[in-house]
Amino acid sequence: MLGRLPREVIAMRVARELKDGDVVNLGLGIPSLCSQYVPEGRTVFYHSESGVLNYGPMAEEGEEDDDLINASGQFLQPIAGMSFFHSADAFAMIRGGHIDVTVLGALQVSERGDLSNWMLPSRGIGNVGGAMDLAAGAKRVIVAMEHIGRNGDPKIVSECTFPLTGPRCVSLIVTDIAVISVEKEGLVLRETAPGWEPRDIQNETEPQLILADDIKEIAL
Amino acid sequence: MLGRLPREVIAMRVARELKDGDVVNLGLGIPSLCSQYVPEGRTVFYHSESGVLNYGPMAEEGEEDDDLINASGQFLQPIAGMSFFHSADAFAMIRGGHIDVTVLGALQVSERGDLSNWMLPSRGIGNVGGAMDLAAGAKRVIVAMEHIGRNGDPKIVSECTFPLTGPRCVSLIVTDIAVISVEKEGLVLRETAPGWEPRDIQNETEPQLILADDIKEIAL
Amino acid sequence: MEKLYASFDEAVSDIFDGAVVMVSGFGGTGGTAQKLLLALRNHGAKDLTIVSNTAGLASLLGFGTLPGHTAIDVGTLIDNDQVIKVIASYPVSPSPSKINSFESYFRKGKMELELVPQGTLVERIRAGGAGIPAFFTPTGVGTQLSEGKETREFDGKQHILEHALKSDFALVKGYKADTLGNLTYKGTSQNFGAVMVRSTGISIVEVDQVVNIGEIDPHLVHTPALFVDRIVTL
Amino acid sequence: MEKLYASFDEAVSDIFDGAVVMVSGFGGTGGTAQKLLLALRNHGAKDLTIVSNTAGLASLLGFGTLPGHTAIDVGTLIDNDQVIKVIASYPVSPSPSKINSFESYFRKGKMELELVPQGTLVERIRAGGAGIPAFFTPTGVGTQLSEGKETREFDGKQHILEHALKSDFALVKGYKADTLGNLTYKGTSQNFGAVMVRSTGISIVEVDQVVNIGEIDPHLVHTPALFVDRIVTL
Repeated sequence: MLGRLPREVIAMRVARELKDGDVVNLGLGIPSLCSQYVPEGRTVFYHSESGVLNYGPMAEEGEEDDDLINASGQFLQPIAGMSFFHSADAFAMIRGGHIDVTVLGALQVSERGDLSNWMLPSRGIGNVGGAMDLAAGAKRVIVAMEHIGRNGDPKIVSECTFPLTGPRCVSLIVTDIAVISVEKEGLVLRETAPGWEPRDIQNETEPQLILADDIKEIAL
Repeated sequence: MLGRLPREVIAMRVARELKDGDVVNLGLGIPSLCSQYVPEGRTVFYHSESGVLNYGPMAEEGEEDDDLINASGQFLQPIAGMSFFHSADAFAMIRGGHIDVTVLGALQVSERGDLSNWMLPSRGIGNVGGAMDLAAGAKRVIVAMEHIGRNGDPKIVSECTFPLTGPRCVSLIVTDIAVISVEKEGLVLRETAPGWEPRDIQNETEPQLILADDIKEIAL
Repeated sequence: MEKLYASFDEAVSDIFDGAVVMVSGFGGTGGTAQKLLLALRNHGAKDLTIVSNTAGLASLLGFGTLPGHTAIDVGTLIDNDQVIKVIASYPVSPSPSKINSFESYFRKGKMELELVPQGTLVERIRAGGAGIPAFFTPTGVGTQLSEGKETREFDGKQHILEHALKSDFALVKGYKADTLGNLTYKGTSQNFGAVMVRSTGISIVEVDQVVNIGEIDPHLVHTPALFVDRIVTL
Repeated sequence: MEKLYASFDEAVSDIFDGAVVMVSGFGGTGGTAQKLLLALRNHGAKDLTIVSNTAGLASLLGFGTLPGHTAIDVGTLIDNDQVIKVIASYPVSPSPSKINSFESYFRKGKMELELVPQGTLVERIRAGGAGIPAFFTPTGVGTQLSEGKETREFDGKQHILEHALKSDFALVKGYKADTLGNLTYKGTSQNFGAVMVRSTGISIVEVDQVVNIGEIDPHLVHTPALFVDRIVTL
């Protein structure tokens, strides 16, 4: 059986997409790991819906401050150059196009870049939080996720069957087996995990993938 | 010839309308004098569109600071308990109904409380500034002005002929000869300057005045 | 004119049955007016509509709560059967296996929910305080949260019309207030509170510290005094 | 990533003919980026559309200008024939007997004016930076400034639809900046600048002082660094 990349490696690959000076909002799960792997020499500013720009790493045990949290309720370390603001300003930044990149988890991504990540229909109720604002407002939406669900169902689908977070918003999908970009003509397979052939990836993907001319192995 | 009240006395009469704790925005001219005459024991907070709440009196000569001005470009003294904010917040306060009273000058006020105070049609161009926001947003609009224009024309008119600042916004008119409230049924003459009979005031007023049951002499 | 209240109980004593109450906080204990919420629970007003980012995460899951601490949040009022409707962006537990009181009530049909994207929620509150009755936003277009809403294209992109949100009361946690009502917040705890104080009939603010007039730098005031009606501290 | 520019001239050197340029300040010298305006005059870009509260009051009338000082403001660009349109709330001199350059040009038919109520002007700028393409406001209803605008009733009151305003550049005066771009303003000089930095392609900020990262209290930052593209100081 072919090996799948661990979550940390997915995060490392995503981190390569972040450019010097980018303002970045990281979602829960795999996306939250990206901050640890930003290539040296690049400074990235993290934004959180909780009302802070340019925060530090997670707080150490015993150093937690409940007035310094991220959008997941985790405690942050203060760093020099931070700023604080209220939620109307935090979301004006998002909706107004001031966030260069957001990295989000997903339940499903469609062929057109539609994103579903806020509600499992089986539960009948869900948390939308800031996901729809990020999907609609960030300049670039990158999805970081496992390629298939726990039940083996493809998460990259022709049409999202779960409630949408936003239509046509995703531009890049980084999974444990592939890097796929969303283009006008469809989904383009750009990179594969070591040992994986395009047809193996196609087998775990519902819509037809377009093969890039220069498919590479995922590099970090 | 009957005596007219000086500008200072008009301002004194208006100042009696200000209640303890009121947030007040004062326009140019006679309105700007009101702050000197607030009855003792009442604390009034002054708001200016320039981005300050609770400012002090005009700055003394030699003490001017161009980072501390009111909406007329006059220099203010700092006082304890001030706060500063940007213009979007300054006008959110006005439009959002957080200003209890605004006192404005007028070119014309109509029978229905329509206000014209921003443009002389003869000039063909004018400054609207914050006047329309104040007319639309303040909880109470008081007009302080001379009863008639320099050319002798009534300024309290059946229909404003000058461009409107806001329709049906004025609730009280204080002039150099009368205090008139704007009611559903029309303009009600409440107080007269010493020596002035209601008919004298009617002579200088275009629409028919309704006489209050208890017309008083203007008291300070 | 006196804004300083002697007790939390007194500060919430006129919150009436059926009131719309905004509750500050992102979801954790920071920025949440825990003592005011406790006072409102003791006061007992019923049939409340709560506007809040979450519907009880700290009290159940310890979201944003210091280790070893117990939290009072909107869940405390829901547990006490005081709430009939919640307007929120993050109403339920992220884990379907550990559900909060809100979700139990909701499943029993005993609770109404208006689910609103977080940025739309706070912008609607901001609009309520700024005299803007409605605005167009791109957030939520093409999703089930925009169903039935007016849609319009601007610059080639679809937007939906959203309406201002106001309330009768807001329970807000600040850090420092002067006796006039000028207010500062700490760290990420401005969040919803600094906006809610602007769009409510009566704002009630719980602070760590009340200081004399003049002790807060006028450049550092996050909430100018005119937005603050009542101040209470321990 | 480097935001600190060596000279005012360099900071404005890419402002192109026909650009829309927002200019901070209430009308006086406080909050007006006088050195950037001078640099833009020397740079000479033509056919500019200026968004500004006034169209030149300080340079003509000494509005908000310290006694004995001369002021550089939007009038400086108008005098130099660089401006074809002004979007403002207070474009002309309050005195018809002492008219400003803007009014002379306007009377000659050489200048376009979009007159906007001050609160609507700044809310349109705020909307431009907040991803809100349009909003309803009560300001201006029933006046000549609402002619031709869409009207709608909310809560029994008429409102008009107003649209977001953006620009290519904003010339803004701040007080202190750190090298990341975190910014503070002094006194009443936040006014339009603190909003314009949010709704422009490139924000160029003139400050009195540049300090090291960490020297500005994060609670005191009026403009978070992401809104600031270029910083320049003497």
